[in-house]
Amino acid sequence: MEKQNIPEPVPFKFGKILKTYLGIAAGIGLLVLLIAIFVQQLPSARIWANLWMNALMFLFLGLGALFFWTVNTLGESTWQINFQRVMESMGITIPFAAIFFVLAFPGLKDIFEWTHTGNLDRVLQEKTPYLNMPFWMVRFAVYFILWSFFAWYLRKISVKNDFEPHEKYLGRLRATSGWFIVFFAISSSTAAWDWLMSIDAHWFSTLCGWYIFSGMFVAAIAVIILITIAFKKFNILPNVNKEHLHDLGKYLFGFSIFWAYLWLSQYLLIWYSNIPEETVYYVERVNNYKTLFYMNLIVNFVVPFFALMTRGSKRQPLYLAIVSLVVLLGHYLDLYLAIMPGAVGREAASIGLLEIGLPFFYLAVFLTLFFISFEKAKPVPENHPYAIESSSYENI
Amino acid sequence: MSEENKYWHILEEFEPIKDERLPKGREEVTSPTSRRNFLKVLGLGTASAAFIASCKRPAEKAIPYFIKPEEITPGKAAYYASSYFNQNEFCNVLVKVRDNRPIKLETNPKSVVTPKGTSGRVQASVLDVYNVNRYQHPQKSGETIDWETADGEIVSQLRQLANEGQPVLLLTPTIISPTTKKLIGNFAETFGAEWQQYDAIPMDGFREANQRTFGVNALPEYRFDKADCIVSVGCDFLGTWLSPVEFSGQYAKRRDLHNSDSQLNKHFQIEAGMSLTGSNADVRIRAERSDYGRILAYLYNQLAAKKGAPAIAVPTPPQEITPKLDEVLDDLTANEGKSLVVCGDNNPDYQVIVNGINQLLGNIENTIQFERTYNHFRGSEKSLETLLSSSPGAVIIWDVNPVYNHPESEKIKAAIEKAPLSVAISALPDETTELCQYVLPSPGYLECWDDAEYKTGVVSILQPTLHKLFDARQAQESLLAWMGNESSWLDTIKNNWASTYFPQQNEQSDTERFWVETLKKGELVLDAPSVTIASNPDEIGNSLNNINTENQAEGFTIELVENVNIGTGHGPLNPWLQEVPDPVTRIAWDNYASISPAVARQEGIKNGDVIQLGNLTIPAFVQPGQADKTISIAVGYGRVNGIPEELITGVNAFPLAKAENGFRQFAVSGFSITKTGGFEQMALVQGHQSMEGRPIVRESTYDKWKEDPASGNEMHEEIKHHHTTLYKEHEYKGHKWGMAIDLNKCTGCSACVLACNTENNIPVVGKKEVRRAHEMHWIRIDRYYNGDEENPEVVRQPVMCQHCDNAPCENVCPVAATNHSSEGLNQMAYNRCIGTRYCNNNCPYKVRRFNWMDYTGADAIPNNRYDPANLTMDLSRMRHNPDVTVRAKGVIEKCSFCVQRIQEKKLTAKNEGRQLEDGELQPACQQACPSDAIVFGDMNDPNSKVSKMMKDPRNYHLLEELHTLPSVGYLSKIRNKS
Amino acid sequence: MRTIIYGHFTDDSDLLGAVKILQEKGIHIADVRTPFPVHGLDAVLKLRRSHLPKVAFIAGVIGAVLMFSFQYWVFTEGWPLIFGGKPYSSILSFIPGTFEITVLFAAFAMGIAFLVRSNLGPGSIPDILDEEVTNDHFQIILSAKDNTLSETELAEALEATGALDVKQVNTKK
Amino acid sequence: MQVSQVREPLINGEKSYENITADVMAPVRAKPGKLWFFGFGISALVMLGGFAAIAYTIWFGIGTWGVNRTIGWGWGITNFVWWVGIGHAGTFISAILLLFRQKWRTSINRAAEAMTIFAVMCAGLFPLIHMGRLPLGFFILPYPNTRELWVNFNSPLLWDVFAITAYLLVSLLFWYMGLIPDLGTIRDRMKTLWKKKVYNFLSFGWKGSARHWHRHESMSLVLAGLAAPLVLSVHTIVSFDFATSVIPGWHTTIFPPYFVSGAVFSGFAMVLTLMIVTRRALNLQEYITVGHVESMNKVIIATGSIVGIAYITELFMAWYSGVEYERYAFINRAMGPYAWAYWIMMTCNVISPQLLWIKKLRRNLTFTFILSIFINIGMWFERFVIVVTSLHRDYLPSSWSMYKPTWVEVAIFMGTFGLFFTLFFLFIRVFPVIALAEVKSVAKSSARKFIRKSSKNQKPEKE
Repeated sequence: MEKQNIPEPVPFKFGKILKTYLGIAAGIGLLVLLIAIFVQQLPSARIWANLWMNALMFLFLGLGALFFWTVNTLGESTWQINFQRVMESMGITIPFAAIFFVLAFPGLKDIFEWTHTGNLDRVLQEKTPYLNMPFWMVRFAVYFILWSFFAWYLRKISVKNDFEPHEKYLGRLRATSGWFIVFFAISSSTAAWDWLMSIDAHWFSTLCGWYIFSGMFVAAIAVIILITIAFKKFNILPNVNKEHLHDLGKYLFGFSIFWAYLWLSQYLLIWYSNIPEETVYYVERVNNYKTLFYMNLIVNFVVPFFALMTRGSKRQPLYLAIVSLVVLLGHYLDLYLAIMPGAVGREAASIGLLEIGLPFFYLAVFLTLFFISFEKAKPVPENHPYAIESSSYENI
Repeated sequence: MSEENKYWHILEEFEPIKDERLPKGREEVTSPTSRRNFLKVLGLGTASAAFIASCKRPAEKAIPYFIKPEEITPGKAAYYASSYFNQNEFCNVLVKVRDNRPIKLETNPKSVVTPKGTSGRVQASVLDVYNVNRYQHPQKSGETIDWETADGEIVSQLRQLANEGQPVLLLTPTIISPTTKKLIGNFAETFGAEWQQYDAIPMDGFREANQRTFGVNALPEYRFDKADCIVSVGCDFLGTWLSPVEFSGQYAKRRDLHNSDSQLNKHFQIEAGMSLTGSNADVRIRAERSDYGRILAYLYNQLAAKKGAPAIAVPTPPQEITPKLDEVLDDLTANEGKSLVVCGDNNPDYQVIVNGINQLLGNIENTIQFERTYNHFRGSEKSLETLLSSSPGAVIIWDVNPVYNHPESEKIKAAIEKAPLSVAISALPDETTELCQYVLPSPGYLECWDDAEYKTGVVSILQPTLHKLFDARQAQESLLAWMGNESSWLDTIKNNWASTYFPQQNEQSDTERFWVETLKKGELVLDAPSVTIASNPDEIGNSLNNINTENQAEGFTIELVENVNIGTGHGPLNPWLQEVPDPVTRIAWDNYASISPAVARQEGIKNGDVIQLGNLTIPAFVQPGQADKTISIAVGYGRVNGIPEELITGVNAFPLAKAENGFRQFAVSGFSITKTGGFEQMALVQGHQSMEGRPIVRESTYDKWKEDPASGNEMHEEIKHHHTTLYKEHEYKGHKWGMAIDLNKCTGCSACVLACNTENNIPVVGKKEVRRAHEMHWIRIDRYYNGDEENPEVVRQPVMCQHCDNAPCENVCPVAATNHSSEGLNQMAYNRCIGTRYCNNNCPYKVRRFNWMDYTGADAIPNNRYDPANLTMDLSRMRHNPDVTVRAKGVIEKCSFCVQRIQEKKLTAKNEGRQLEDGELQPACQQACPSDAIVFGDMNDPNSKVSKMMKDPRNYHLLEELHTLPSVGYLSKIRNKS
Repeated sequence: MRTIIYGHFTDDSDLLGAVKILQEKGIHIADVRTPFPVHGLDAVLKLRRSHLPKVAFIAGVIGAVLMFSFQYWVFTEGWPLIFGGKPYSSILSFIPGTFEITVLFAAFAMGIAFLVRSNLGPGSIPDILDEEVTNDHFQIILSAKDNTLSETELAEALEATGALDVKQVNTKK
Repeated sequence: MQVSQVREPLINGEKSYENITADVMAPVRAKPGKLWFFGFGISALVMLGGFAAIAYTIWFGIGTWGVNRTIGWGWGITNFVWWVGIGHAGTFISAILLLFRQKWRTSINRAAEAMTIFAVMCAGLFPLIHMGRLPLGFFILPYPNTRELWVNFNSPLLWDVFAITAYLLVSLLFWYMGLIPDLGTIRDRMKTLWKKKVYNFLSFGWKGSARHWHRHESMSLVLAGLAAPLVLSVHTIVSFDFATSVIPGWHTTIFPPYFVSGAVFSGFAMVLTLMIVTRRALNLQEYITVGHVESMNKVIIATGSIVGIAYITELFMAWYSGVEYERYAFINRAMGPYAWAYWIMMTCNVISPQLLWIKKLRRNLTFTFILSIFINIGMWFERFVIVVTSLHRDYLPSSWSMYKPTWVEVAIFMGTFGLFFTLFFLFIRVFPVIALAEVKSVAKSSARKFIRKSSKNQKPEKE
């Protein structure tokens, strides 16, 4: 086993420089948005769709991280403890995602065909019991209230254990995680139907929910990796060693494959029986978004698959970081493909300044919130009964 | 197609072959029971036909040609014009002969009587020739004897009886052969014999009525094609009445809506039991069987009132139907001279009134014509008087089975047994032949010379297409022999023609030529005789009185009906006919008592519960649209003699019939239902009656259609509009075969099903298997009910493989046994199939059929054959179409669009260096369809009929929303109702 | 003709300790035999990472290429048939087959490589010095040939580490 | 590596390496008892009965089954899918749990893998015998032939051929590679020479050399890495059999992942059924502890709930799709003539596993045992519902029909149980039921009390 001499941890300060950087990034984002509205005068649908897309991405990172943490807790795995706080703080951003969604509400009519009550065809008529504004709003509220609650409460228990250590907290942590997973298992699918599948209102696919989830999970892992590596670099998390990176790498690798597996399952089945009511979704994308459609598969599957196959690759911080970044962008693209063709249509939708610039704003906000929350607690949970295991294990 | 048919013209070739043509001392090729070898070595032809006649196990021995008869081109079919006649079924046909074995009957397009299509029975009749149960030798009380002795003994006894002055009775079915009639005449003279014609279901009431009203004892010609308004009171003219094939054709002409100005007829059916015709009616009025008389009287009186003719008050029919009857009257009066009223009841009084109505409407000479009257149905109640009353010395029973199908069965038995001499001339054993001392085997009609005058002035010839298989002899030949007449039967016919018909025509100058030409055409049309119609209105008065005095029926009325395929008892001998489900009830292999849902509910009866009616025990079947007080039962079942165990099904209902003032009645009142507690699962092939509101059969009304031809079919366009695909469809250059089916024309007669059976060697699986949903038919006729079960509307849809371009079945076959041809056919490679049945599961239309067991004997494993109907015996195998593989156990099969025919015609066209003409090649189903509902052709040819129909706004594809892109199109059904 | 000195321990941590000591003394260890993979032993013995994964990868790639190109050839060159209107080269349909064959190749290539490399296999007769090695003995084997020290010195050294019943044997090869 | 004190031990009682060897090998050493012969005899008989029924089918044709023109697949394919599903636990446990570093797998993976292999063998029978023409079954292999006729690579059934074969072979490899060292152990414990020879042959001459262990470990890891996606792929492809079609109730995109989790669900249930009995019979209670059972139960809740969610998703989408055929298919499932099957499935698969949220029940062996059987009944009915209920009322009401099995089908199904248990009975007599080496390697860290036999004057330095 490689012996590393562990340097003294540097306490994390959310300092000036960092703030200014983030400020600039946010500024760029907003600027781009303003340009898009007033200078380029892009069609409103595209603007709203972009806000919608970024809100979703924002949410995905927090929610994915929360899921990652809870599921590991339940699995009694312990290797994640050394960077658990990263996930905790990411989870904290969930409630703020709600705000971004609300900001995009005025554009719902542009994004969702089914909102055009009055002129709906037979199929959409029949869907109204589920696809109607009031109910949709209720669901929206429920998702966010519960998710936020869990994120906040889990974090609370975890931090609490630092000060007044007690085994009961571990028990409570597990129990709460359990309840979260139960709710998440349902809400992740239904939310995906509400916010993504119903954009192409006629289309339906039972797998859609799980597919979206897998993408979200991979994206979140990518971000966890990036932050963790950064913190390791600055000795904020000195206890994170190659083994942790290796495992995180495995996760990225494995779930990129899992994502590809679901992608294939959905596409192959629809392609195979070629029934119009289903193919309509893919026909739109294969014909009018050809490059992006295949790009999506390359960036999100081919790249991580070959890049992370070898042992060494997962143990090289910089290398791993780069791959994670690529995959992160990949899933942004995946989201783009899920939203734009339905919401904006072929002519208006394209990747322009807006699509590239706007995310900076959201990213900046995300990180700010993250840092603020991370600063508040110890970088590594203390007195975690399993802590010892996390620092002393290795991959064969 | 008629162009390529090589008709028969050198008569000598059918003379029995001389022995020296049989090669001597040749090694015998014994074949295992494999059909293939059998065909290979059995160049059969006349040579081995003779051989078979002489040996017990026909196919075991065979001989290659020594001298090849020049009319035989191995592997090439020859077609011979001939005719089929059986009770109410007459068809001019072309007999398809391969290697001198008739294997299929096809329409004779040159015929004037039946230019389009045949009936199912005609299609199936080819199987009768190869029936293994046929008598093979003359018999005396069970002992085989030779013809000489038989003739000797019979003649001597006949002479003796003649001298003793004891009556000799010759009992035959209705004879429509002019020559035979003459012959029988001579015979009767020679032996002082009495000749009686007997019909199982006589129509003497009709003749009587026409006698009374018009002064002609005749069955007139009904012109359904000329009628804009048809009113049928319990008359199944599309299924079983008088001349169904002919009528179906006429009827279909008026259901054709190919262009906007085409006129749709309006068809009212007033009936108790749901008949084939009733299920096709635009408006079906549900009425009790016992009310027919009143209904007719009501119609007449109302009309009379309008016309100021004398009317006689008669108790009116029930309140609930009178308003509907008034509707009928409006339509009738609106179409005077262009309407037609018919009634199926044999009661002369009813018929008189029908005549009266038609007279009032001025339909006589328009839709009812007396020039070319029908010559069949000569039988009457009197047919058996001699037999029953004055015990005859000798009875010669020729091809009739009164013991089975006459209510007085017991008396007849006694009479026959009492007679000093009883001779039966019959091909197959039946209840009557059992009783006769002498049984003289007669050959099937495909082995006979004969002529037929079905309709006055239209004479056709029957010619043999196969040498007599057994030691059989035509009845006519026997008569000749007994009269000591040396001349052959063929010569007799030829002479008769030379003397009778040759003078009546002026196309041919030479008698021989005349004969040959007629043979080629198969039919000779003479100028129609002119008839003068009398009119005696007081007859109507009498009939009305009779109906007036008719006493009200109490209890349940049982009406005996004829099943479209089974007929009067010939069907049960033919497994093909047995296996075809009834077009209305979709039940095969059985007869049953149809009761109305209401009655079923109150009596607590479910399908298959056995009930007791008088002394008849029979399973009940709940029939939507059945009149409450009427129970319908099909006759023709319960045959026992000469039938293999498995084929003996159903109950004989004939004994219920009874004579009323001299006319046989098939509706009898005064019954009550009692449950026996027994249950019999019937072979019901369609369990579910409703379409579940799915757009499977699309329909609309005539008025709507006139505004928008696409009415009822709007979704076709919508689906086209939503059509998307992830990969572009393949292009089919050259031919692209397609089929269009006009649901407005299809009557559901099932002729296509039987034609398909014959053409494609489809096995018969028997009652047990059909019950287990193992039936093998490649084409089925789905039937759905709409509306209330009291009196639902019926829609039908023939479904066969849709030959989808995006066929779900092809994708999933692991061994590539089924795939798409370059001409758009969904093809099956039987030899490649390993029977995973995956294709079958994946077929949305469920048209694929699996060989669950070794039905055909083509399986490699020994002793596992499942063949209830003995159709895998060597003799029965002679019917097989050599162009179609016989499928082995464990193989999937399905409609192939008759690919063998496609290939054949393509080849012919190629050899003749020309393009295939549209309509030149017809799959068996289209070929046999009497109402021209099925059209097949090349969809790549914009002018072909099929591509025109595909463009018709009524056209749609079954389950088109699945994007399977079928090659079969359906034209929506248009009802003529308000 | 060579001499072999061996002794055993009854606990893995003892073994690890002993190995370290011996290595410090610069004694070359011929072989170590244990009932189960002792954690960290390979690190101490400085065993190179095995090449088996590479074998698997290469075999897998070969399998993938073969299977895919075979299917492609069959549907486009071998005998192009129309199935349910699908294009002749229906790539998606080839994926499952290709995947399975890839895994099959990879797994078996590696399995076989393992056996060959460690010359294990049906019928191979091992040189077993102590049957308890597969039970609870952790055995160290020294060979006089590749050590400068004499047999006795080696034996003593081994004894010193706490090895139990240290023995010497002469074997051919 | 160190293990936190909080963790529940994986091995109860006081154990030394020697004890472990002795305990695990006991059944192989001892003479089989009456009970064993009884069990073995019964299963062998049932198996023969099944084979007779198969012969009957092949001779007289599929017509001897209850399937018909509408329902082309009945019990045959239902059983196939069911058995394949069961065959997923073993490799899942030893591959995926290895990757996830779940140590508790060590005491059950060996038996589970064996079970996997036997189950897959049983499964493999059905696609073969449900063929109409088994003698020509070899057509499905793409062998070179003079007619240059190949197979249809579009067909999921063909994918199955590859998937099942690959899965069976790789599982065998994985299983056997793991067995080699333990077979070595047995060899060295055997007294009689011929047994020694046999086990040496089987153990490929294993001698426990550090180098071999080193390679063995890295191979096992990569094998696990390969097997993990393989496990997913197998049931995914089985699900394709249905999902690629156009039949409502068959064609739905969620099938692949949902079938996989269903498979693991039923597989774990079957492992539990067997383990709870086996640990008693071979008294291995100290190695297969209540803790193990609990961990497995956790997996069962997880997978069971995923399956449940999938059911509901299907149901919802059927309505949401607005396609009348889809909707009818699901209404018919819940209310049609086969509703009883649907509700059995729902109770056994979705409702009953939820009881495991209660820790008491999770750790209660009797309850677990009963539940595990219920689950497998439920999973069988799931496949029945998918195969039969979807087919019997599809698009055209005219060809709707019903299905019920004949004695032949029942006999064949029973026969596969016979086969399965016959093999299992043999297995527990000749091979160690628990992975010796693997258990030993975690013994120190995870045994309740580890007896450390010290070598002389050697005080070990703690890691």
